Amino acid sequence: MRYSAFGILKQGLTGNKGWKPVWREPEPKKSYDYIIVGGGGHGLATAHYLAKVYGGKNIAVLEKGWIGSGNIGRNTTIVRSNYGLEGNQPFYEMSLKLWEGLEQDLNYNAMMSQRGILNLAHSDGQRDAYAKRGNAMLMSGADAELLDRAAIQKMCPFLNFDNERFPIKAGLLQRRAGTARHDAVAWGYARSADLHGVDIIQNCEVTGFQMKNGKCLGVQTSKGMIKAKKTAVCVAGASSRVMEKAGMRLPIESHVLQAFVSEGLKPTIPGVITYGAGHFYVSQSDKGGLVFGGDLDGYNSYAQRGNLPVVEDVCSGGMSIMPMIGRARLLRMWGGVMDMSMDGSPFIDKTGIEGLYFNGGWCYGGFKATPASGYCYAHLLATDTSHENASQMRLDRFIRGNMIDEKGVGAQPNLH
Amino acid sequence: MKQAHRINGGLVNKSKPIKFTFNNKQMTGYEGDTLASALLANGQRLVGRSFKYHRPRGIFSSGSEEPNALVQLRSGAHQEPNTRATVVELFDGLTSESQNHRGSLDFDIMSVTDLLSPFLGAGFYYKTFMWPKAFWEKIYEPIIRSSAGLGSLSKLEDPDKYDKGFLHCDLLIAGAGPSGLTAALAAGRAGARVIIADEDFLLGGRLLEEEHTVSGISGQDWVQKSKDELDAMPNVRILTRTTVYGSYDHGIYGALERKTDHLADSGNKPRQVLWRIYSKRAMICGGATERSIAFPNNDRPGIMLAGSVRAYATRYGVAAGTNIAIFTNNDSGWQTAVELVSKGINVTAVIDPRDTAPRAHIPGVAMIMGASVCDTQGRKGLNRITLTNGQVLNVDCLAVSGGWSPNVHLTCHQRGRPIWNDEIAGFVPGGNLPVGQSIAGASNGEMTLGAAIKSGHKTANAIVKELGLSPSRSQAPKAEDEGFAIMQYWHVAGYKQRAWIDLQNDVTSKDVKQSQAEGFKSVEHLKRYTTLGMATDQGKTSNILGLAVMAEATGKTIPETGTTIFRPPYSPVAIGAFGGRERGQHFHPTRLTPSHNWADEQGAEFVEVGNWMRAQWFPKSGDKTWRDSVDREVKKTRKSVGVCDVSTLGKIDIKGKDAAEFLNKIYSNPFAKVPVGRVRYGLMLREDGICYDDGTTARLAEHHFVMTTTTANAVLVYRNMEFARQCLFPDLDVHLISTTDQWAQFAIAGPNSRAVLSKIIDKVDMSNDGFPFMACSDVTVCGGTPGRLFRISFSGELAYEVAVPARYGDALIREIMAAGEEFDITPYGTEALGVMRIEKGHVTGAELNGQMTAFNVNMNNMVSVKKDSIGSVLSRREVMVADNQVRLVGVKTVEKTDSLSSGAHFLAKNDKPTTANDQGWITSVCYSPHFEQHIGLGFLERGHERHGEIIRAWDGVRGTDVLVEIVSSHMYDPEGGLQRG
Amino acid sequence: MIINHPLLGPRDANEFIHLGDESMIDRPDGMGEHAAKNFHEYLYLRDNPAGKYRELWYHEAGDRSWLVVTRDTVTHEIFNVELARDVARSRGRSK
Amino acid sequence: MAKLSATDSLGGYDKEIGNIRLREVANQSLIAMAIPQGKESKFKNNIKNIFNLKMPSPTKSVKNKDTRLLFTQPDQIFVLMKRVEDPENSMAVTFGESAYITDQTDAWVILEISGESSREALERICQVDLDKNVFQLDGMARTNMEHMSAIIIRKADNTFYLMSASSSAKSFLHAVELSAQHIS
Repeated sequence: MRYSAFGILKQGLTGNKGWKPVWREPEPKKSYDYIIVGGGGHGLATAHYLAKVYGGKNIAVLEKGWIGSGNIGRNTTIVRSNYGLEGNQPFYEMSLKLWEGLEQDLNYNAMMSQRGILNLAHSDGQRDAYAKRGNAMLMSGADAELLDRAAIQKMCPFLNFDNERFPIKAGLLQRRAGTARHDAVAWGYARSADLHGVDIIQNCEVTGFQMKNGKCLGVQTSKGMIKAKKTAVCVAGASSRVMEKAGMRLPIESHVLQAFVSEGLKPTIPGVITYGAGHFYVSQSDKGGLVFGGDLDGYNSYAQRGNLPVVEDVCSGGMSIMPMIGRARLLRMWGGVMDMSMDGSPFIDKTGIEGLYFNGGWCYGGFKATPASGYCYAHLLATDTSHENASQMRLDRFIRGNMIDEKGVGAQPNLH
Repeated sequence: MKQAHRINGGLVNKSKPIKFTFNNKQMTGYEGDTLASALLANGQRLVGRSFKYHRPRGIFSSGSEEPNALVQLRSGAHQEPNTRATVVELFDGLTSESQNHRGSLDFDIMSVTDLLSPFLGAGFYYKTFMWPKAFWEKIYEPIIRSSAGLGSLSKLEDPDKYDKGFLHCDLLIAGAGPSGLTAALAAGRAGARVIIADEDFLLGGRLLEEEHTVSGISGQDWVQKSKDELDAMPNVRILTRTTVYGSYDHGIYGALERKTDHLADSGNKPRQVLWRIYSKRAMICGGATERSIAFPNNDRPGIMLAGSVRAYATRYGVAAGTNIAIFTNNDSGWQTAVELVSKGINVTAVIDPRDTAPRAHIPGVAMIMGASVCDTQGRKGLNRITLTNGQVLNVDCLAVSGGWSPNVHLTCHQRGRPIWNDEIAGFVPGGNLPVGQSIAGASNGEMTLGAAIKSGHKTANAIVKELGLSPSRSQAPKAEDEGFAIMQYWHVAGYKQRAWIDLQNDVTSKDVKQSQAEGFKSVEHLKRYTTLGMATDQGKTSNILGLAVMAEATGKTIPETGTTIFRPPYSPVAIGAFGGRERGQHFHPTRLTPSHNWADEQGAEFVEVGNWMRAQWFPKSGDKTWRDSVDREVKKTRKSVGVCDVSTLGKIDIKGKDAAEFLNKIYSNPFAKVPVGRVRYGLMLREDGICYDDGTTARLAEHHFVMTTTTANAVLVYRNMEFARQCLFPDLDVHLISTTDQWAQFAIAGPNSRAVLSKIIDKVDMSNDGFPFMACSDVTVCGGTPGRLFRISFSGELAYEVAVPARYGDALIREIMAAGEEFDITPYGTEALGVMRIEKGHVTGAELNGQMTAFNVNMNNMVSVKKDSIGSVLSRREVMVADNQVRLVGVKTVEKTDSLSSGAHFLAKNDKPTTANDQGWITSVCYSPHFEQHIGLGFLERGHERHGEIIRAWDGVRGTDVLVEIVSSHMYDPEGGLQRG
Repeated sequence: MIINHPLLGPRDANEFIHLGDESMIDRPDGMGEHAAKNFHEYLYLRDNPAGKYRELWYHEAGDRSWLVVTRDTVTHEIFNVELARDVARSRGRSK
Repeated sequence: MAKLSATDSLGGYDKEIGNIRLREVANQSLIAMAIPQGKESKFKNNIKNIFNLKMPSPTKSVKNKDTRLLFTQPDQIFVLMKRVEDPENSMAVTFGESAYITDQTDAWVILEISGESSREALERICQVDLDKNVFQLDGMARTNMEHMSAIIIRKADNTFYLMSASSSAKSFLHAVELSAQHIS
């Protein structure tokens, strides 16, 4: 069913009784050409591009719970391509371009909202690091602007310019960045993949891999054995647990990242703003909630909940940089499990096992990557070669010494 | 305005009238009122508009679950949006305004959206607003955004203060209703350290709102008696106006105490205090929240929760209507009828879908069994209801009870899952409570007063025993078990009109059904697709209704359909409270150097360096720009002598027989054989082979080294050294202590530095042979003050650093300035320091940014292959030492008048700025007074072999593009003769 | 969280810095055979269990002890806290 | 050259806020003593001989009229005593090879808070349980307050020493002062 204004009008006039399920609920077949393990944003996007762009047939997405229940279901929805390193920037710029055409591609409104991201700098060194990054962005074809204090004051008069501990010196602005409605991204990809014949199978947990002579022949699931020519794991948050079933240890740890949303408010904050001297970033959702977050809790966890020190740290950062939000109330806090990699950058790669592919290690930046991750993963699955924009996102990069470490903190996942 | 709805009785103080305004209308209430009770007393029924359809909304409940009666409280910078009128204590001069309407509250032009509701069902926005593409950003989204949200922030700095604190107890009791009070008495009498907290401003919970007898006296009297006893116990702390909002690991609870919110003037004290409570045990006595029934047009002002109608009458002395009908599927609604009638309030009828009435007779009240409400009238306030049996009743208030949901939230914050209980038709805690937590009373599904009190008593006594104390011998207070039978009856189906489930977000039973039809059947999908339960009331009154309607639509039971997870906070908490006092200048501590006061007297400009404030430059009269000051400081230092406070550098005392061996493992270059009295430059790698910190380390004695670290890395280096000491080499005899704050340290640089210092240092042979480059020594200064002297140079000049205990720092800088006067000594700040180190080619954090190897900074010969030091193995990985790696270079502009900027990238002369053409970047720049042009440092592919080449420094974000010559990074005095001289 | 420090008793985890897997104690010999391979595995590969996990914490705001904490990464329950120096010695580390 | 005169971190601050008195303690020396590996018993004996004190436990300081010993690390204690010039060298002579000694006097600021409400004020910044029965006389803890490293010692019934880094002494004072103001 194609969505259109006319369709809504028609349904509205006839009691909204004609809406059909957005995706089918098929039983799994005995075998597929491609099995994508994980019905999150990346898995569903992979299915979509594999079917639509690369002409893949006979594809299934297996999801342990309900689709979109992983990190795409709980994140702060930021979309941007403001990286500094060559291993990352072209990939994220590709992603941003895909975001810009997503609604038309999917016939689904994921509410991509390009209201910009402003990274504040509070020292000359930070400003210069942003300049370096901004130039790398421009070189990749992205947009970037370096704002001075006066320009920031004009754009965001509500920031703390009067009594600040760490004065705002400059800011890196990417106007094309913004936010999107996270759940809708999963639903839109699922709907499109389904329309292209992909079987989306919910409540189907992968319990093991079927291996023979070092090759992966398929997966054992809670709904029985399913064979596949190619098995593509895409389960960020559970990567270690799933890949352990294939005997692999990964350069990944699981950490909790908390996020917060306030009560709904009339428009207050123009785009995404990040504080450079504290752990705080914020945007405002279409519904009016301030959506904000900060750093990881700092310890390994699969608990999907965090603790108070980080909540307080984030809010004090917020109060420091925008003291107008004091009287807004925090409505909900939640924690997600992050695949924290050893250099803060992800993996889209073959594994050492034939027929088994891996996509993960997205740290807390997976949402913005969703389209490009799906695209590049589909490319890898269809062609068995890395997409040029994901060519450094390899599992062997630590052996070779080719880290993609944007923050420069080394092999300590809780610092990325 | 007369309080037309005020009746006799209640706990308000009628001798203390309080004036307040709603939408600029003057009204009066009494001390003890909430804003909601006072509005009702004044007959104000319409108080707000709903989120999506802008439907008229009235007060729905009497507690923190309120979805409708949200106001903007106070004004100006104190404006507080989305405040529940039901929990605002009335104070003199209170001002409040309704929100979310365009035009007046009565004539909201946005209510036109209600007419379009057939086209605005669940998820409509995902299916539209896509054509044409450009319209989304420019037209659709701005419209959606401007209609989103409810109240608004003032956009001014929050003028109130907040604070935080830490409390400790044996037992935290969350909730001071009958079970909580009983528990506090039992535990308090046994001698336990008890904290009892309640979000209300009075203790007592339902005993304030209902008529009961406890231990032979009225419930309200029993509450007072209990409070008096608890007040007298030194081991019990009562926190009213305090919401326990979250349960965290290991018995830590978060609580928010509203200290001055109920006062017209805070008296400059914090508005709220956020407590972190460390408890050995905790008891949740959170009671239960009533819910509604989904029937057609059930959202009009005047349609309220039955228990709240009772609470307004009993606690506040307010009749919520003049003609009240009660619609209930359970016995508690009948109790409401009885109590209202006993207060002389006119109850027209009790309507109950059940066949048999739980009571024989209530005087003057029609008992309509087997029927439901199937329609209502009254646009801005209820005036009529229609029943399924065709009866029409003229009422202005409909009190609805769909049953009570135990408040299990705090049991779920650590991902515990509640379980369904058919008997009470509600979720009760499952077996997986957080460690140390117990639950009692209605929040545990013990719905009657008698059972609640008994469970409070029993649970507290069990906890007392676990704590190793003896329970007191007192018995549980006696109370009756009232009826609570309920029929699982959730919505009145089969009618065309909408039936609201989520009143604030305008989610109706039709939306739930549509969500199911489109495949969003999981509870989480339902919530996300329809926004059910996502409003500021967090679905307290709506979640279970939604779940029940979904269960019916899918043909499953409620437990099969599931429940959503409760996350903190229990009720929303001001962000300001979480931030506490860490705001403005006090966001982080400020560290001052020993010469700070002196520098301030000199008029220095200061700059934040981490938490430190350092002098950036020292303006003199005649300086037109900061550059004038910096240039002068550099020139005078290079020509004669300058002094700079370098106390911020990290300093670590390293002592022990194995100190040298330890340093040999920590630094990549050899340290085992540094002679006593000598300083060595050291390079530190991370274990992944990346450069991490550098600095000089002095051997003051056989077993004593003093390490300096960069200002930024002092804490990190210390931490990593402790790791190496305790975890990697636990048997080395080596001991660390930070002495960063212990020493005031000044760099004295320039050709005359020796002459100046000779006047300061006692009895040291300062000659080049007596105290050569890289020498160090314990000394005394100015006639006996113990100090340290190092001959090290960051500027490239003949230079020293002298250190004295920090309390002498202020005196020493003054002495140095006096001693240097004859040489025209200049103080210099961090800018001049930076200029001189760039001229000299020393790297700092701009170069050692955590991504660079020793190879990149041309110091690969400093990574010894003859020993195993931290990071040495992994520093040799193939990509890290590949030929095409970037290498440290110096740059000079080709045109002397051009400027350079840090962050510019290197491009070949004719290359376009693309990722593929990117050859490196500039890390540091300055105007060099020595070379009289801009110079810089940077990283360039194969840069070490490209000296003399002319390329471009392209800075797109700043709009500059200049030609530069690549040179060696050692630009000033490359042979080092000056610093050795 | 509360970490029951073996010397100081229960202290709020916010006084501590978390490093990660206890195996960081088992630093390979940099001069030994296969040093490059051993260091890669040591520094980069993780078991990352959902369940019992032995990890290093540093009492930065307190007594500067490194601790080995045995904690469940799903429930956050802490079973045991030891001085890392003792653990290191018991695993054969010395000078 | 004139002899250098000393400047205290807070210039001898002394103030009453409500029923709380807050003052800088400046006449003390603070000396870190690290215990060399294998010299534990010798160190202990020297402590006994020189100060006539036992080793402090990790949570409780020991003291006599002039001297207080604090546990700071498993192989390190702090000595808090009447101000002496150049304690590092004078102590080194006394302790010989049985201790590595580092002067810490200037690295710390010491504030004394006293008065009936001192606990109530400290509740706002100190996460250690200061209940009279839990944090007993001479009890000590090293913790953090408002992001600043701090040592707290219970000196008397309602009197505490608060020690923190000297470079951020003003921020520390502000934190304690504000706590007193917020409750009074």
